[in-house]
Amino acid sequence: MEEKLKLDRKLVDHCRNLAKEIADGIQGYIDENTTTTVERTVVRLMGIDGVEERGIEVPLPNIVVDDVHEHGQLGKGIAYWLGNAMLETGKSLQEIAEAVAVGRLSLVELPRHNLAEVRKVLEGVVVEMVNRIKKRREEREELMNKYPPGPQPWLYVIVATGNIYEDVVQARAAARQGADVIAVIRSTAQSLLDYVPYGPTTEGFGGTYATQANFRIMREGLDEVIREIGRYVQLVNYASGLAMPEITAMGAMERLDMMLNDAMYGILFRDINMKRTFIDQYFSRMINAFAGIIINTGEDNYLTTADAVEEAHTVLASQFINEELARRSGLKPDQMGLGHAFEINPDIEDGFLMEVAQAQLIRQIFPEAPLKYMPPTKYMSGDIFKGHLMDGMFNLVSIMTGQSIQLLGMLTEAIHTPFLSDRALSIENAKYIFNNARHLQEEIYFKNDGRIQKRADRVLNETCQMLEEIADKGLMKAIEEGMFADICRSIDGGKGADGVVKKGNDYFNPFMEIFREELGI
Amino acid sequence: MEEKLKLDRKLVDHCRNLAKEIADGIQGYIDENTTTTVERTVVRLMGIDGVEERGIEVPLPNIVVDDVHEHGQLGKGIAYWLGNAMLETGKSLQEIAEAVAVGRLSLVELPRHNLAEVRKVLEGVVVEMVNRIKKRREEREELMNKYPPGPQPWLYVIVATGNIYEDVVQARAAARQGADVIAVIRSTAQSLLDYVPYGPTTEGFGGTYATQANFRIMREGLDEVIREIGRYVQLVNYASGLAMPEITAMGAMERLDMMLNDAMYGILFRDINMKRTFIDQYFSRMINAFAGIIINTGEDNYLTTADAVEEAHTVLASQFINEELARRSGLKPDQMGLGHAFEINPDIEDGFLMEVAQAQLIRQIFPEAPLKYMPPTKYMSGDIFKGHLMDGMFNLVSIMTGQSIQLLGMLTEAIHTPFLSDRALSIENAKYIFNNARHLQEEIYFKNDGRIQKRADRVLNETCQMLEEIADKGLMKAIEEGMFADICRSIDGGKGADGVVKKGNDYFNPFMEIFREELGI
Amino acid sequence: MGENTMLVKPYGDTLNDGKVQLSFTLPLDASPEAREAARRLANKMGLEEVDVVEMKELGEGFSFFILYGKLRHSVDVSKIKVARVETRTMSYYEINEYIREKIGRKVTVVGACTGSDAHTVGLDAIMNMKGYAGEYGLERYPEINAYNLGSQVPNEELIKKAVEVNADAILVSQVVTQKEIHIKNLTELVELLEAEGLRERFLLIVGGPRITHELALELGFDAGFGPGTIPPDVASYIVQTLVKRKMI
Amino acid sequence: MGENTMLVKPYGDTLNDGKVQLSFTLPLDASPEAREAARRLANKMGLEEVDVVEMKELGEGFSFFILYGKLRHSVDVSKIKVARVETRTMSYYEINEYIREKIGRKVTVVGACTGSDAHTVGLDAIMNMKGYAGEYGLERYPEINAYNLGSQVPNEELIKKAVEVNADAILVSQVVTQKEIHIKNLTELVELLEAEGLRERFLLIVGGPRITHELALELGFDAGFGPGTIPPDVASYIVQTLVKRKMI
Ligand code: B12
Ligand code: B12
Ligand SMILES: Cc1ncc(COP(=O)(O)O)c(C=O)c1O
Ligand SMILES: Cc1ncc(COP(=O)(O)O)c(C=O)c1O
Repeated sequence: MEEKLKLDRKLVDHCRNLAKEIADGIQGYIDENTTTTVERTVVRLMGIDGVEERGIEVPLPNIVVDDVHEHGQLGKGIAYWLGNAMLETGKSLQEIAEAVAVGRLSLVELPRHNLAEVRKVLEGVVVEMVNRIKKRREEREELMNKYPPGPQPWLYVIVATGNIYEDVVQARAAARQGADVIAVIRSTAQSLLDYVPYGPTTEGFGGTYATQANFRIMREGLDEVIREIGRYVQLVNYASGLAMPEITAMGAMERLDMMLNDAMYGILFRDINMKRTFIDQYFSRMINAFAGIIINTGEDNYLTTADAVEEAHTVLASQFINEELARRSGLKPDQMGLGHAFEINPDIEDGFLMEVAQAQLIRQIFPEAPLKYMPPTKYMSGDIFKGHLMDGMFNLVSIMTGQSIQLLGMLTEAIHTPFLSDRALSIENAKYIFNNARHLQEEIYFKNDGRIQKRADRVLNETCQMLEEIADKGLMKAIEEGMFADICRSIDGGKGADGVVKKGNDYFNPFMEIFREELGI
Repeated sequence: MEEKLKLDRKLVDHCRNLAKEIADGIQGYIDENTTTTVERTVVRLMGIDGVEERGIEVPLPNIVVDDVHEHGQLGKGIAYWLGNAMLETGKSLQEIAEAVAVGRLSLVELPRHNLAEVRKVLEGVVVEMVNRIKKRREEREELMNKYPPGPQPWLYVIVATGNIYEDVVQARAAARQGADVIAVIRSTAQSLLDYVPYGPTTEGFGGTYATQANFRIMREGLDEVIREIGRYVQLVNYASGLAMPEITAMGAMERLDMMLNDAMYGILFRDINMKRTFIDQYFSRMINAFAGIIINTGEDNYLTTADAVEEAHTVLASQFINEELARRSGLKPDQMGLGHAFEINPDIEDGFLMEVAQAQLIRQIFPEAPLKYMPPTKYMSGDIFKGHLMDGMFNLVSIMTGQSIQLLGMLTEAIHTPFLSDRALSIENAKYIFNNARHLQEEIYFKNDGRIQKRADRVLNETCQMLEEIADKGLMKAIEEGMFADICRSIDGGKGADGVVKKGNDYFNPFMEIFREELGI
Repeated sequence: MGENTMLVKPYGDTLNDGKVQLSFTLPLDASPEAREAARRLANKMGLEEVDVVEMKELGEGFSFFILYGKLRHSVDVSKIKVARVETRTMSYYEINEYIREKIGRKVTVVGACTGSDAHTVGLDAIMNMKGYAGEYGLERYPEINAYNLGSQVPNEELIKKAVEVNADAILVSQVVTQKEIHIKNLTELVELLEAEGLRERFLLIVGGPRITHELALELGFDAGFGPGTIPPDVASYIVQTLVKRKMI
Repeated sequence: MGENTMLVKPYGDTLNDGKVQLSFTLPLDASPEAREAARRLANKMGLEEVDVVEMKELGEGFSFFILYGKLRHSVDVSKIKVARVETRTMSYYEINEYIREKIGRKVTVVGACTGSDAHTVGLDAIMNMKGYAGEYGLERYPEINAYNLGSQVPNEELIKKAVEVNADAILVSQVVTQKEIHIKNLTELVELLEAEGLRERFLLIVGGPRITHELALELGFDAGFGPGTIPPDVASYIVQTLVKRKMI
């Protein structure tokens, strides 16, 4: 890739160093704590699944973890308690969980074996899951070899009917129309649920619940079409919210290909406690790293509340931080789908130039990242004709600047979640623009010291300043002060704070150990 | 303007020289002949107007000219006969014409005075008209000073209801929406009429008849809005076809601002005799030159029958010829609205790059011309959403390459002549793109020896070859062989051949004399 | 039809030509029969001379259609009366002056995005310091006490706060309208207020991209504000109505 | 409703949700009343839960509206039978072979854009040497004599030529459809042929962007071809039908 913007490389390096400093500022915290959802993830990775009817359906992982948490004993890690119960009862983990669910067993009440024994008894289960995830990864590689994905920018569309079976129909149709990536949007409320719903679901609201069964149903539906059309179609879901790493684990088991997994989205946009979120994202992203899943970050969201011209640097600053945190979880650059967006007011003179500047800037700074470029949303209106055109300009900027993952804009963005035909028109839009301007990127240069270069320089400079300020005061303080997306969140406020648990000296998490090892962290 | 394409300037000069050679090849013919419509134009310029009911309404200029033509005496020029009649009868020209119309007078039967006397008696009438046209020109300049037109590319839209009163409503609405230029499309059949209809008309087909009354009604309707919105809005009509110079004269009298006035369109697309057309365009364009009217040429039409990738050079070749012929009529470069079009199949890879190449090529070769850029039409379909997007890409190429007059594409191009709302959406489209990418042209460069430059070079080379071939065989022969638009027309075929008249040695046309003098031809 | 009847029809390029564009998807593979089905549906809608200008296969047994036709129906606009917010929008300075002169005390407003709605941008546009479209938000008004409770606020909590701070007006924002959830949320709020005998105590105002004043009245609110609303529209309505209704 | 009834409705994102998009202009200034007029018109069309998502003032007393709604109507597709050209499209080589074998003489066709229509591209696509979409045009077929009369040919002249060259088939192209002019032109051609007792002598074929086979039959033609037609579609139809009808 040619460097079309004459960026000050020293500034870029400086930003990366600042991001390291910033990450260091929270790393200690991450290392010292675990959370209820991290432990539930361990339970799931051990193969425990299912629900117990208690008025509402409560997932076994919640029951098992709560059983220990209520006794203040989660600091040892749930793995210890489960292994201990195996040693003690001789039963399978699933049987143990079911026994806990019906109240026939309480894990902390059993006699305690030492960690070495526990480690030993769990070995088989752990290796089995690690192999299962590896196998999914290989499966993906094989399928991608056999049915190569389309060229980048990949056409990424969402389905959001609320009903998994209806979603499958829409997703398959989209795949046939040319979509490369399908994201199943979640029901509005799900990110605030401190558990993962169970089984196939048909009644989501503005989206469909992320459940393991739904993942499987959609994966199968798409795999069938992949074979017919000879092109691999990637599947995406959302792992932000209170159950972040659990959902990631489910995705790893069911061969999802991408996962929304930002380090700060839940804090800012769902008012989830920040400590909780930082801890959760660390483990969650480790799973994604190991499973070969691309993460999508959510910086685009900043521009739905903040102004895209004034606050462009906050996106870049956050990307540097997200990159550094992802790196610490073992994610490789080619798994970092850093998010940004085309959200400048369409009525601004030369707004198109500024969008080009921003997209090119980010492309150059993260040359290996599969950047995820988000469409205009805020300035979309009931005028679907103008909207379709804005989406076209967005597509053009993408092909001009070499973006990787193109979340397609919908002409009806301001009206409803996408109809089947809206999606088809969007796919047609992107295919037309991408093909018709395929090599435009190679053909054009930007004027030295022109509007585009100056704009990019300015954003980079402001990013640097912002990162300096954050490094200075610490990330948590920065969020408290509303430095991202104009949103303030207090350090101890937000949902899920009570799920944060201080690790004991003897904390045990066999998966984290293996992933760390395999990923070379 | 920067020269972004590294064109071989010698080739360009060579093309211009070839165009001169080609024009020389037909100039003798033009100089030696006149036509019935040229003479009718003289009649009109002398202030004669009106119709005589003869089953259908026959315009007085036709009656007067036919009266002389039937006697084989048109070679002296109708002006002579009219002046002679004035001297002889002492009546006004209008009275004379009316007398001829009712058969009370035959011009050729009157005793003949000498040319000096005739010239003298006509002087007043001629000067009056020349001043009237000058005044129109000044009026335009004043209005444009007071109500400055919008920035280029100008938004040019058509109205085509068939009813002048309905057209006015649509035109005024378009002006308010932001249109800079309004063209009133003519009824399908008009170009084949060997006269100009009379009075306000309400029943055109796919367009509204060009009549002097209609011109006036529309001009007044627009002038009113101009004062309200504080922006000058230009008015356009069509002067191709059998009555070409007459319509031009009417336009000059009614302060039209642009006139479709191609040198070859009628030949190719309306099967009008080529000699007739070459003679007519010479005088017609002289009037436009004098009246300060911008002409629009019709090379865009070639690409509705021929392929825009293969035949791009025919457009450029024709532009060189049109330019040279226009120059000979006294048109200044800033009056030469040379036409070209965005007609490449949208499904071609890198088609956008080729469109950029072509538009930039033409911009560089004709730096002073108010280029008229025509929208996609051939590949527009019932898919109005894709069509709107194609129109957007067309607008983008225009602002990227500095085009001057933008005939806006309509999303319903493949369906019907524009609805009020179609036009509004088109204007919105252009305003958005032009503003949002306002200075893109200044910001980008094309790669040396890249796809864009190579494409432009190739088109220029092919143009040169084509012009060489035409210079070699003569323009008329070239047209016979179908070198333009894949259409063959024989030298003596086509409509209106019988209207060509050999000038006598004593041919007299006072307007041509004055225009030549004033224009320095 | 009365004397003042004024029938209007859609307009393409000639008065009363009735021209309408429509598009929809049918659960049918593309075929001449599917095209005919689309045409017949348009006929049922009252369209004549229907042109199915586009039929596009979408896969999985669906096809998309674009149609044009001439509508038979017309509507009598002389019969249409739509309620609108009648107050005159004053400027920031005028409003504060008006409060000082005619109310003589600060005006208190409480706002929230209620239910599961987390779209705060619209409400913030009206309430936040920095305001919207070049106009300050209510928080900035020296004579207004503004409390913005943010997103996903349960109706109960909103009412509690309004009582607590003795609010003059309650401002509700509703953006998500899927499955008519906004109607449900808004109706619930009115019912709760009525049940507690509090309805008359507050000016009850709702806003959002699909809200009209008409709809607001129907649901039992005092006023509704749609797209394009700026803070002074709302402030002017509040202060003038407080005075008019003698709620001061 | 019979046993085989198959009712379909428009589809947005859920079966039978009836979702439809429409747009039109009304001769009204933008106002809440105009918006309501748009909504009522949509109601008359059978739409429920109508959302007027856009109202844009166009000037001179007009406004443009974009709407979404749920259609009440459905259509029974089991009842729809549409005539189609039933012949199998053969290749260039097959067709020439078929003529040599089954007809044993050259086939003659005459084509024209009739009336005031000057759009020759469609007819040329079918007839010209160089053809269309990678397929040779009829002029190229060794076993076909093709005469392309070009644009704006009066019906009388077309018939004269067809008689003169003893044509097997007449090909008419009609692109302009404003004020239903194509219907007028096509009807006139059939009437002229019938008046002269020539109707049965030729296969009568029409094509154009708004032509369907169904419409062609209605107008008294033998076949109609719409957008996307390629030369072998037409040639196959002609030769197979000549054989079937024993017109050889
Ligand atoms: C920004 C945005 C978001 C942001 C919200 C950030 C935030 N803090 O607000 C984020 C990314 C978080 C988000 C999330 C979701 N969103 Co959202 N979002 C939008 C978007 C792009 C813009 C909305 C906006 O900010 N408009 C700008 C403001 C200024 O306009 P406004 O709200 O109309 O406000 C004006 C007036 O209406 C009025 N007004 C508004 N409120 C009030 C109140 C009072 C009292 C008054 C007087 C006036 C007033 O004044 C304002 C100024 O003029 C729209 C699409 C669009 N372009 O409209 C989708 C949209 C609203 N979202 C939608 C959906 C479905 C969601 C999700 C449910 C998706 C999901 N499954 O996860 C989530 C969950 C959110 C939730 N729980 O509510 C849908 C709603 C569909 C529908 N009709 O029901 C939309 C239309 C997008 C779509 N096509 O799918 N979203
Ligand atoms: C090219 C074109 C022109 C060219 C024509 C050049 C030429 N020699 O043909 C020029 C620039 C001269 C022109 C002029 C006009 N045009 Co024109 N033109 C078009 C355009 C852009 C493309 C048509 C085309 O070539 N399509 C490509 C061919 C391959 O497609 P097709 O015709 O559908 O043909 C296929 C099938 O239908 C079928 N088929 C067609 N004919 C036949 C015949 C047989 C026997 C068979 C078997 C099959 C068959 O097979 C073909 C191949 O698949 C259309 C807009 C559009 N995008 O459709 C407007 C359009 C058709 N024109 C239109 C108009 C109004 C005019 C004018 C009247 C405008 C004016 N007032 O001056 C003039 C006058 C023309 C006249 N007297 O008829 C309107 C018609 C509106 C309507 N529905 O009535 C259109 C739709 C544009 C618009 N929105 O206003 N036009
Ligand atoms: C990074 C990220 N995570 C998650 C979501 C989805 O929101 P929720 O977590 O509320 O389902 C988004 C929204 O676009 C996002 O950008
Ligand atoms: C140069 C030129 N003259 C005239 C016309 C209009 O056609 P007609 O002369 O048939 O009205 C066109 C059509 O676009 C044109 O390009």
